[in-house]
Amino acid sequence: MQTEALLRSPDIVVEPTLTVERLKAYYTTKAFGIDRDIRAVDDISLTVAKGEVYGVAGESSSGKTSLIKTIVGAIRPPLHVVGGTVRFNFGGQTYDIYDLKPDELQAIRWRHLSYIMQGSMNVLNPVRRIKHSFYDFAFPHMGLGRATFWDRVRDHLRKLDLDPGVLDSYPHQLSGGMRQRTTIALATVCTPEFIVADEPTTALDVIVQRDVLTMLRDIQRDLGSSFLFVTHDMSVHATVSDRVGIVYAGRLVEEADTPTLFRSARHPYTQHLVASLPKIGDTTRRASLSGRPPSLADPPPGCRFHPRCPLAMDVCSKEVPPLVSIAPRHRVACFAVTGAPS
Amino acid sequence: QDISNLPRKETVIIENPEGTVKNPGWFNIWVNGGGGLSTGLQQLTMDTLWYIDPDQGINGPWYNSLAAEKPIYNADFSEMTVKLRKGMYWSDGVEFTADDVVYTVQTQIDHPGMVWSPLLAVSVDSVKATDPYTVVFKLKKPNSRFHALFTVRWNAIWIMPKHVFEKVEDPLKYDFANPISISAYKLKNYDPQGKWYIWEKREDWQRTPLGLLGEPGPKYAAYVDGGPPDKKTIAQLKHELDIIHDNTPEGMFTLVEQSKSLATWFKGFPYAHPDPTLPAVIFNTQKAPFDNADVRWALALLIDIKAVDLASYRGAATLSAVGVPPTGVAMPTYQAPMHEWLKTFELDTGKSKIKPYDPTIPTQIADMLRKQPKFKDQIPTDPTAISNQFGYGWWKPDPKAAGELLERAGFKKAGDQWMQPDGQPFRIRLTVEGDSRSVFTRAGTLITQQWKQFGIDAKAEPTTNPWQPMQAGDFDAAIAWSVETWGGDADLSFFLDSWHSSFVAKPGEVQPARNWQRWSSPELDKIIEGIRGISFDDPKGVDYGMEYLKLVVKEMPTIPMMSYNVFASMDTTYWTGYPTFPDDPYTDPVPNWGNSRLMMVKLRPTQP
Amino acid sequence: MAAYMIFVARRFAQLLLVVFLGISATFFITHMTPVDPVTESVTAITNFGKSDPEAIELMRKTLTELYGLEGNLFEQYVTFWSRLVRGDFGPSLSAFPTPVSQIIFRALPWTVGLMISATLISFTIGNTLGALAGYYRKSRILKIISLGLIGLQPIPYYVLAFILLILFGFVWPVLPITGGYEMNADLNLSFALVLDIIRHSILPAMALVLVGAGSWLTGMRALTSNIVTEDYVTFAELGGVGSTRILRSYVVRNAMVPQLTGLAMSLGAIFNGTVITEIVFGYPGIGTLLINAVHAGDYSLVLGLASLSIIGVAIAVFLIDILSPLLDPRIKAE
Amino acid sequence: MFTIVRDLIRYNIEFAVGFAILLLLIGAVILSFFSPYPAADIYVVAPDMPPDAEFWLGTTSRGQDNFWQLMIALRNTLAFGLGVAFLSRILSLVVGLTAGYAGGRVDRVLMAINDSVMVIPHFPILVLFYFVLKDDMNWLMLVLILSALGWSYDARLIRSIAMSLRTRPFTTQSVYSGMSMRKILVEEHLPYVMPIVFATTMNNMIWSIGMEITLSVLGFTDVDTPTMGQMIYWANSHSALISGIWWWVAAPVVAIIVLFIGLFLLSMSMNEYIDPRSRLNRMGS
Amino acid sequence: MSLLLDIDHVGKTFTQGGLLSRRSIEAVKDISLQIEAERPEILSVVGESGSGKSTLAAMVLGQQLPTRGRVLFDGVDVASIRSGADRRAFMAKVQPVLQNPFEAFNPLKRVDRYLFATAANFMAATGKPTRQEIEARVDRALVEVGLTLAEVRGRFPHELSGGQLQRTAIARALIPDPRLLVADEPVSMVDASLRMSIVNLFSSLRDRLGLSIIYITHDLATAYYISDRIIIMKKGEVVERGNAREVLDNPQHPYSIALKNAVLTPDFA
Ligand SMILES: Nc1ncnc2c1ncn2[C@@H]1O[C@H](COP(=O)(O)OP(=O)(O)OP(=O)(O)O)[C@@H](O)[C@H]1O
Ligand SMILES: Nc1ncnc2c1ncn2[C@@H]1O[C@H](COP(=O)(O)OP(=O)(O)OP(=O)(O)O)[C@@H](O)[C@H]1O
Ligand SMILES: [Mg+2]
Ligand SMILES: [Mg+2]
Repeated sequence: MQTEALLRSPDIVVEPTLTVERLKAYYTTKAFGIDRDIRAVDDISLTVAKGEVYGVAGESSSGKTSLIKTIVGAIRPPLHVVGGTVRFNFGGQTYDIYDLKPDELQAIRWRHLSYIMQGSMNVLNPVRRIKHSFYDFAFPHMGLGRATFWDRVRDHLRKLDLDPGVLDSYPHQLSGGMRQRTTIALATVCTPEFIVADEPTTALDVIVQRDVLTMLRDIQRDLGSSFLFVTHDMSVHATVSDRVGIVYAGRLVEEADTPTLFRSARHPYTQHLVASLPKIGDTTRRASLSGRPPSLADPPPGCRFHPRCPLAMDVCSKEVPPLVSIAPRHRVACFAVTGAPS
Repeated sequence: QDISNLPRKETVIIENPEGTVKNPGWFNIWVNGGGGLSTGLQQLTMDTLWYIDPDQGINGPWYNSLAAEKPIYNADFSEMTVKLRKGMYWSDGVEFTADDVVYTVQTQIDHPGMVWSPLLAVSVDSVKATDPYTVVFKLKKPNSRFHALFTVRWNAIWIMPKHVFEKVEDPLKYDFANPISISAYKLKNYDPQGKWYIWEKREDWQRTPLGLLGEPGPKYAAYVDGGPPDKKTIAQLKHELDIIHDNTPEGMFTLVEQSKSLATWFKGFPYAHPDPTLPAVIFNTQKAPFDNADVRWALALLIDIKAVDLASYRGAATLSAVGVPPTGVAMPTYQAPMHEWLKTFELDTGKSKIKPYDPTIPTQIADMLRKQPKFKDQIPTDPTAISNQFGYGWWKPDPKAAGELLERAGFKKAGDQWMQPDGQPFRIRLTVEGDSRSVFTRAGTLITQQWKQFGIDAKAEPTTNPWQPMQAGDFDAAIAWSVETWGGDADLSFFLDSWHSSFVAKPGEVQPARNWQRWSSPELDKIIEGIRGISFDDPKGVDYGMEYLKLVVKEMPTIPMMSYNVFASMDTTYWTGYPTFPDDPYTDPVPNWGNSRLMMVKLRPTQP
Repeated sequence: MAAYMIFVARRFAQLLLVVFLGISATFFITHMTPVDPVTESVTAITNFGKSDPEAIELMRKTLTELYGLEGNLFEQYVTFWSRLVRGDFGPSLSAFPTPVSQIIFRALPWTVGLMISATLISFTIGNTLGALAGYYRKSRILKIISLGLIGLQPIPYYVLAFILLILFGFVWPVLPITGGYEMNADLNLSFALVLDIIRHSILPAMALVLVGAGSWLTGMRALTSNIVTEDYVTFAELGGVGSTRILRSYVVRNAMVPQLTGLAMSLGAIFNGTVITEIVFGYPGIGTLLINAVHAGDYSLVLGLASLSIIGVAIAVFLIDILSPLLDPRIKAE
Repeated sequence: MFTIVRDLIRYNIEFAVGFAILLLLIGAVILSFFSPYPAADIYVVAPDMPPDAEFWLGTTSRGQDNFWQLMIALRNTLAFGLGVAFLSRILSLVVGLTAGYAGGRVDRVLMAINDSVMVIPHFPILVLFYFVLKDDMNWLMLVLILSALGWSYDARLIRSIAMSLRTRPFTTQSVYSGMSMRKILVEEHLPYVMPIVFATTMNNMIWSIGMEITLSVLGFTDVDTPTMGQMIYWANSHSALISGIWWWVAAPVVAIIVLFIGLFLLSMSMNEYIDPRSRLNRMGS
Repeated sequence: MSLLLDIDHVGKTFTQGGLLSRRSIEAVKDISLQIEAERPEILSVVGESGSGKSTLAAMVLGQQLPTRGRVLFDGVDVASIRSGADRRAFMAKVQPVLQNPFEAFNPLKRVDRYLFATAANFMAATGKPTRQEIEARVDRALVEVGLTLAEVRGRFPHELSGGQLQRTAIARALIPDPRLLVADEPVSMVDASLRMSIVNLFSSLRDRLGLSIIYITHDLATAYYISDRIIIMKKGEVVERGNAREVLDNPQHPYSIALKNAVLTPDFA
């Protein structure tokens, strides 16, 4: 509880910095006769307000990484965007990610939009010292003289409780936590307005994880940036995110403010996620979900959760439930909640 | 572009077949120290008492070089007296005297390890200068051919400059870095990497035996590493290499076709010079079944020499059915009379009597070649020219007779395969010299193919160095030569003496050089002893020679095939005067011979 | 630092062991050769001249004694090592009494000079093109150049060398076709000499580069196309780092470690390509020496040359081993 | 298997070309058994004939039909290259996998041997072997010797992969399933090093065939077995390059180039097939 | 009372060759720990990264030999196991469960191969088992974890979900009828939704089969949820040990307290 209070941002300005509309992105594997689409992002719409921390949760392979790769325009074949738009609003100006020329996109990167990749243990060039990465990534964006630039970098590191000595280290000389923090420092040194982080704390131990989360939160508060934050760990979302969207098999199935989501989730999948979280001091038996996650190449028709859903109805296997607002800032996609279509 | 900074018109560039010399700064020719021999060193700066040219020579094949006259033996050949020329000078201005000769002999005897030390040590009892121009050798045992040691065929014992070597502590370790010359040229420069040597005409060239024959034409003579045959050919087409030592037959044909300024020994086919060496199929006669003359004859009768000739020399061979090379003085002296004798020679196979000799083979080859448009005009029609260029004749292939001979030797044919008397398949491994003499490999491959077709398990085995297995007796048969003659002199002792049975090694032991076939015969011993007992210029020598030739026809210890044809050629852009047959066959055109120094005297600039 | 020194010392001990084993193996192999240096010398001496069987026997005995070949194999082995540790390869047998080292070191600079420059040039060309081809996978020109170089690579070196020689020495005679410098050259160091040497080295070097560059190219291309999929490259691309910089500091820099190991190996093994160069272009060097020595059964010289090569490769590997922790900070000195 | 090949041919132009070349080679190999002339026999046809309808690739100066010589030489060279590649791959696999998996003393001993082999200069040793073995230096022997020399560098590569495989959890799983070391190496680890084995096979073949040619040109091999090297040797000893018999040299050279381009394309596309990362790269383009 | 596992003052030192600094790391310092044969239990080992948990597990499994002290299993010193037969007998009693189910199976091989191999290798005591015996044993083990052979047979790892894979891995470990499972972070790579099914499986295995399980984890919540005893490690030492619920409800050592505080609790209820 204290943690929550400590970490939670007090006020949320309601002006979307990011607007995602009907976004679809598929992995198309055409070669060798196996002709198929993996619908990793399937018709997702969401907005992120200025200064908001938006969390994306969902089990492994549900398409979280694909979603945010699409959002930041980091797509590589075979992933490609099939439909929808991604618009950022930086300083009153709108940038449509898939309408920009490569050099325009290059220009907003890092300056306005930073991306901390999943598995960021390996994102630093292993054979060069860390300062070179800072120089390569940030120097062209900051328009500062060399000396001022390095002063700024050192200040930034100190602010994040990192010894500026890390600049002279090689990545492998740092522990996992340090490396993750350095990557975060690298992603934030240009004070971007929008930060995207994919599983920044997975594979860190609890104490380090807490440090890193605190640091992220501090940065976010300092810069007033928006955060798009992906992890499968619900307890992290509980701690960090202002609002959480639950992704199941490439679709957004529920979205609500964090407390709402944890207290009164409506989608059966979300309910299950919340209910299965063990807590210290609580030994009541937790049920586990049967079945296995659907294949995105050949997802079940209708609601993708229906084969595992305790509340499944006939219609669920035939029609796709739309994401419907059932309360202010609470959307859910489930016929059992919103009622079957007539 | 120029390949040197020498005045091209005054320089003759000659291939040295030794290629790259391993230890280029070593000029002490009396010690085998890795230096080159035919870098020009032995041709242009060395000299000794006499020369016998493989061909006609300038005033006859015999030339008294540092000696003033022929050797003088006492009655029982145990003493040889030499009269020396006067007025011959070393290139450093010191006069050549009898002391140099005595010193040469004595130093070598005193230093085992020097090249000619053993030869001298086993023959010379004592050597003395009775006056500055007379040397007397006392021999350990009578030796009617002792002078041969000092008579250049390819080389001989070269005379050492006493005044240089006597100052040296150990002549075995002395590199003779500034070679003092007793001939018309002296060292100008050499490549420390061993690729070229440049010799310059001495100002006092008249004071040398070579100079006595006339003024040498080229001011400079460069002996160079010619590289692989194709490259030599290219270099000669570019006029960058005046004399090629030896080429592939095809390289020679290419030159003939493309060069407008080529001189060769024979003007037409086969162009090459027949060396006084006799490539033959040499049997290891100590090894069964090659100890049986019937087997050897059978194998000879299985060879279709026309095919072998075409395969090895593309027809450019000079054939010989008898045991002397078909070249030089041997043609009138031995080949022609033997030709007549062979026409009537009969061979008894046990079942039938055949006349194996076919005198028409050279004509057949000439006719065949004439059909090829490339060579049409170059093939002689005159019978003498055909004999000179293609040889007199050879054995007719006769598989039937061969089979009968084998049967007489106890062989049996089982299916397609001939079996030895002991029941084992008849297997022959024919050792051939691989990369350096590809014509031998070609010939060997074809011969074994012919044997194989007859049902013998035969295979050619190329070896880089056939002398090794031949010395060790570790072979069935080989293509190589064990016959070498003077070329310009009819005396056969040059090789024949070492065929005496006393020199034949026991099986398994190392055979001293020459009689690779390890053949011993009381009749041959008698011939050899006869030759030993007469003087080298005794006309009886030729009679002994004929006896030898008839003997080896009957016994066939080796199957003589042809002369070793050397595809030497000269580009005449800068120089003329190359020896050619029959116009002016004054010397062997192959430039690594010591005798080839005569070319220097004959070469004249083409362009003024 | 101390740890590094221990590591270096350990590697050095390993180097010594490897050199010892390698040279010993070569010693015994060379001494197994049926070619007897004495017989060889005797043949060389008597091949063309008058020979007398009795004298030849005497010569054989004398030479055996002179060349010091009387002891048994083990004794010779001990002598060999006791000399070698003093840096002495003994006298050459086919060029007795000239020391092997003198013969080798006369030719060595040429081989080393030509092979090192040719290797470095093909390394540079091959790796540059390979990196570009791996990074810009769609480029047509690069594809064609790569395929061209890869196609040249298997052409037998002898044939390629000869074609070059015919092209540039005969058809369009712009380059000298033989030797390391012109005949009768003044070998005192001068500008003209250097020019002359360079002119003579162009053809042989070109032949070596043409066949060598292809293999560097394939290696580098493969490495590069692996490295471009690494996270740190993707991250740098997303970070807006310029593509030249990515290619240079991220891709090539990471690929260099294995390539440099390969470079060290091929520099150490300069023997292998040199023989045919020397034969075709008449270039000075140790290749011809080796063939000569083998033909002549000159074990001393063969051993000298082989040992040199073994030491060369071993040292190259050693250097790369001790330098690679500095090149690639991830590699730990174990 | 069949469908994979079919799809590879359809979607991967490199593979298709490589595969076509492979078929061509196989065709040549099969054809070579139907040669009307024994391989080593000479003067069976008129020499020096340029290519025409009767002699597709002309005839050699040794009176052999160049086409049939080439077919037989291709077969022998392929067998030679594959033989060396196969044997040396086995050596490097055994050493590399064992050293990487076993670690410790085994690793040290194996690597000491490995490094000693690595530093031995190939060329002098081959030339020496030729002298030591003389007549026994036949084609099979050369395969054995080259195999014995050509494995060490690749063994090191394989070892480095094996070392990381050893720490992979599935190795532990296999150990606790009671599998023997041999079984783990052969069945669990081997598939992972196959890509590198493929890739090194090509280099190894270039190396061994190149060595064979070099040795042949220098006259250090068995002249009775027609191979690419032997063809060039004979062509060279008949000065074919300068006497205008170009087809005699061109045939083996073109064949070798085609052979290697084929091998190269195959190994490249196989690698892409095996390594999903580069496969995915391609599909985007 | 006999001890199933007796970890007796065990220590493990690694020498790590840094390039410029060679240092030795005491991964485990003097740890003693016993599990009684008669009382099956789940023993949780928690602690920060690098505290030596995995090293301890490796020593129990005989993969690493202790530098100091002894590990006795059923009274036999693990270090004294030499022969293949001894090793096999040991492995029949102690089996591992690995961290990442996706990594624990060779992606190029079918999953069932490990099951059949284990059965074939560890049933050998009763003579060479027939195909049917093997399949029966495998099926029984799979049923134990809530799967059947029919579901698993012929499948490749990528065809199974993480939970299925992890359960298959556990089933494999059960085939030799082991006494002890060593599970090094068996759920840290598994989704929240699957995590509980594995953890629940552990407690049911203990209850039904009488298996002891060493459960290594970062996750204090699941440790609290299933374990009987817990030890908390820091820098190779045990800082606190005891009944799991007691220790976690009321940690004493400062490090244990910090650890507990770092746990993020989704406490909105
Ligand atoms: N390069 C690719 N090619 C083809 N399919 C891919 C590729 N990358 C991911 N996928 C597939 O897309 C789907 C979504 O993957 P994604 O990485 O977005 O999941 P995630 O939710 O981030 O999972 P995790 O929690 O494991 O990171 C998965 O089924 C995955 O197999
Ligand atoms: N094979 C090894 N060689 C050298 N050091 C090692 C080795 N294995 C482990 N270590 C070191 O021993 C210490 C303890 O490692 P261990 O893996 O046991 O920790 P852990 O508690 O399992 O950590 P984690 O929670 O990250 O899995 C670490 O500092 C580690 O670096
Ligand atoms: Mg992800
Ligand atoms: Mg661990």
